[in-house]
Amino acid sequence: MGVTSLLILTLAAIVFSAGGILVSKIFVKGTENIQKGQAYECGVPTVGQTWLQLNVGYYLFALIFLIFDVELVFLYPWATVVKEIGWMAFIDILIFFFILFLGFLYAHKKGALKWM
Amino acid sequence: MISLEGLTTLLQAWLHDTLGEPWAFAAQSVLVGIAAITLFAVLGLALVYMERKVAALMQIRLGPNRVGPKGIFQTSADTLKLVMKEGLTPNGADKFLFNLAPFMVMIAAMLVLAPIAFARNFQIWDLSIGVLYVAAISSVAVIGILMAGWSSNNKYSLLGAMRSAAQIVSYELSAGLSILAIVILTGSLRISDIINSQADGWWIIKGHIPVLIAFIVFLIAVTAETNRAPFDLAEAESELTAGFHTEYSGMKFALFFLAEYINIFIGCAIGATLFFGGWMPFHISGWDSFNHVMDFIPSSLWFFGKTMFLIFLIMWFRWTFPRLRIDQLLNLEWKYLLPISMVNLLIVTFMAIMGWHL
Amino acid sequence: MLEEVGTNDQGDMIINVGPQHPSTHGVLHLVITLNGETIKKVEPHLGYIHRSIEKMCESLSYRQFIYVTSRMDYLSSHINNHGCALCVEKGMQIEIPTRAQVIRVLMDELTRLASHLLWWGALAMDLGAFTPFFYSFRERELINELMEDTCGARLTMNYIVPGGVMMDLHPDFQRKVKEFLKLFKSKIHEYDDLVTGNIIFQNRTKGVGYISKEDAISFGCTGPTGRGSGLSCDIRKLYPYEIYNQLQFDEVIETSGDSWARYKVRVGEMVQSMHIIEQLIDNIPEGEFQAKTKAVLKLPKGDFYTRVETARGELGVYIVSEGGSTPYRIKFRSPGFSNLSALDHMSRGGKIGDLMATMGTLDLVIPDIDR
Amino acid sequence: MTKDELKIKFESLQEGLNFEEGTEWLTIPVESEGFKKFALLLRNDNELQFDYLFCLTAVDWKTHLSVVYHFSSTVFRHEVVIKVKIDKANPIVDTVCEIWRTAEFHEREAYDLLGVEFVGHPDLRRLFLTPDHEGFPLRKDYEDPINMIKL
Repeated sequence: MGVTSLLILTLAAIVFSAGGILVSKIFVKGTENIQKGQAYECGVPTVGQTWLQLNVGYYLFALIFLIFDVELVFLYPWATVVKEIGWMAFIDILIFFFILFLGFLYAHKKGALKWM
Repeated sequence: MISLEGLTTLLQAWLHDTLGEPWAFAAQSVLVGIAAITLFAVLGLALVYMERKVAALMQIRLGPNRVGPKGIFQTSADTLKLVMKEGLTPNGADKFLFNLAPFMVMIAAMLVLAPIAFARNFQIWDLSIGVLYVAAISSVAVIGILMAGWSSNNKYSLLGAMRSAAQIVSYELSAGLSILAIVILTGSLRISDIINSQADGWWIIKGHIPVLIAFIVFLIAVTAETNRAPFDLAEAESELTAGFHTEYSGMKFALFFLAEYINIFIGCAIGATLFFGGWMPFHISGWDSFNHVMDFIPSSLWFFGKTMFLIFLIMWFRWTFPRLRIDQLLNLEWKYLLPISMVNLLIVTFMAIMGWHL
Repeated sequence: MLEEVGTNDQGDMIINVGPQHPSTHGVLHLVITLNGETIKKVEPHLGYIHRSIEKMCESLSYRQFIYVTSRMDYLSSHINNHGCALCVEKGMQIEIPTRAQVIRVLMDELTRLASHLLWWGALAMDLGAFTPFFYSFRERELINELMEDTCGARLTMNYIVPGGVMMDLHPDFQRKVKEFLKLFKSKIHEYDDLVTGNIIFQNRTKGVGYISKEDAISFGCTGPTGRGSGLSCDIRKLYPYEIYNQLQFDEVIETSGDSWARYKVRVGEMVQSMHIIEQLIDNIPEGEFQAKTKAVLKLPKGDFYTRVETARGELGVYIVSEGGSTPYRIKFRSPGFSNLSALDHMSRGGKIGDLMATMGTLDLVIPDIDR
Repeated sequence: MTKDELKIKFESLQEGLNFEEGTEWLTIPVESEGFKKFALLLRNDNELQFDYLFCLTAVDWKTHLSVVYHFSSTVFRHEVVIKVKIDKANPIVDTVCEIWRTAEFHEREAYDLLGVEFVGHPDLRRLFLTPDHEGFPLRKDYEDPINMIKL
């Protein structure tokens, strides 16, 4: 069906989700209660900022992922033509992986893969 | 089950004859939308029911058995209950993002349906980069989860979202690498080409050990990407109560819940397509009469059968294994799965060039 | 209490776990200081289920107060009763008939087995595996039925009275226990298959929640927590009461001091309890099940202390008597209380997931801590 | 060491100790002054080595309070009971929680329920009761008009 199908599917998802939420809005009679709006923290009120700077550990993984994922995208076109090109493609990928592996070793040595 | 083969072409021809070009297209679009929504709803209900029955099977108990025969309406009743619940938004939340998050997750789940071949000639859009498209869109869901966790203004949610982000992006890599193994063997990113390349035997059978390894890595990565136990750290209930969806209630929670199951279905459908030949019946080259018998089974049955088998495997994992710790989870990916799948890719390349896979 | 909750200057996150949390097994409230996912401090806030049992006991007679103690550590309620009864008997110098002693020990070990079974399932659940819970409850249910037959209750048995036990065993008791043992032996390998041998489970528990032997002594860790650190602290071996000195059983000791060691100790104890029951079940002597005692018990002036080994460790009962029919002051040294005090020490530097594993292997029962 | 040997050992260690009669374990009443030094002696003396404090509690004797310590040695397996007599109006005793770390919680409990002030305790707060609670429930003169059980 082509690109329009994506539009249709997006619309379908929105209609489905919004429909569900709307239906429940119609049926549900909400009650007012101050306690209901509080953040859940095992029944004890939260005090202080939730949106605080988190440890860098989470972000390091995101960064390394970014590097690897971009490399991975380069592999897709390569993969479709491997069989036609033959041995040249194999040597190419060996070099490619070698560089990638060096980067991986570097990240590993720097301790970026150690969870903080 | 009625065969879906050729249904689309028949319908398309009929619509063209009766309505004319522009209206036929509009009618088609509406039909596709309705079909997708129905699929969503039915799959959600069926998979939740299946999960509960599988859990009961593993746990020496009966599972739902009150609402309807064998409890098949239990999930419908649960959904009804969730619809009747008030959807709360916490006071300190970022209301816009908080309400947007379930939509993001649902849209991501819905969009991945496009290139999946449910039966012979039954596919919404057979785009030329089908596999790449799936890999790209399926990781959009993490944005929804991150949004949900961040906007809730809840510490558990935040931690859950952070974990989930680190986890999903990590496992994306080995999932991608194991998909690439099949792409190398097939030489095409188009889903229909990949399925047709398995007409003389599924890759899992004729691809030898490297494909088997790729399949196992893929299965682990799918389990991790859909936040399922033993990788359900984003919603680890014994640590973070409910993780990123702690603050969600009512229908918005139901949407997250549904999206999780749809994502499992999609992951397993892709797995079935890549490694088990999608709708392709079980063929052995040379055994013509056997292949003919296999062809009698409708292709949609083949597809759903294989997908359900993979879903059963993933449910089996969930009810057997304890949860990993966050650092162990990332170690598993970066120190084991990623190197293994890289080496495996090299072996597959070697195999493809030598022509051993034929 | 609440002012401290929030964040501090170093950007650490301060987060509440409990009182209403899936893995605190009750109303324990922990305030955790987190840096990323690493725990910097764990501070227990207690008292949500404090009933001041010690104060209540001061106005109850020596026969009555025993039943209140069932509500402390409700998973080994029979052993709590046992400790209290022993203390009263020590004060009164009552000789207990052998049959009563054997029945008490049998029930003790059944209770320990039931308690460990529940712990086993709950620990797996803390680590994210649901299924083991159902397996352990399948066997635990049989023990509960045994208890119900004889004691009339499944959880708070209240079967022990000063001088013996309340009534004789149910006629079917021996047969049912033997049936249970036979079944349990055929099922216990499932436990190893499901949990012990699981590589994820081993990784989650090995090296987690470490406490050295010296620290274990200093923190007063007893029971499987102390024995997991290589500390010999089984009261049944060190200070035998009833007929424990005539029985053949091993004190299970592991030396690695982590959650895995505590797990191994408890699983080993299940087997040892089974051996004890096997030795006794065919050798229950005939005779009285209760010694003749006065209607109103009066302890002489002085203080009395007894110790018993519950499923969680050493339970001490300290009675100060002024010679009246009620205790002047009573103190229960509960095992969970001391074990909990080591939680902060054990979980520092670990992850949140580690905290759950540590808490799971400490086997905390909150009413035991709060009393 | 047996009870009698312990008695001789203690007499040689410190002058002027008296012992309670008719108890299962050696029971030594001491004054609250210099208790910390005495406690260190218990822990560090090579022949005593009381490394395990298995019970710490307090008793309200109406005229005064006494803090009761039950010590045991995991090396020699002998026990001793120390009773520290303290004034009810000014219930002060030195903390032992840097010697036996289990005392940290037990002392907080004794403070919470009986109002014994442990000097030098790092974190002496209410353990079970709310911070604004008045009175100490396990004292004999504690009155609570709502929640008391009286026979």
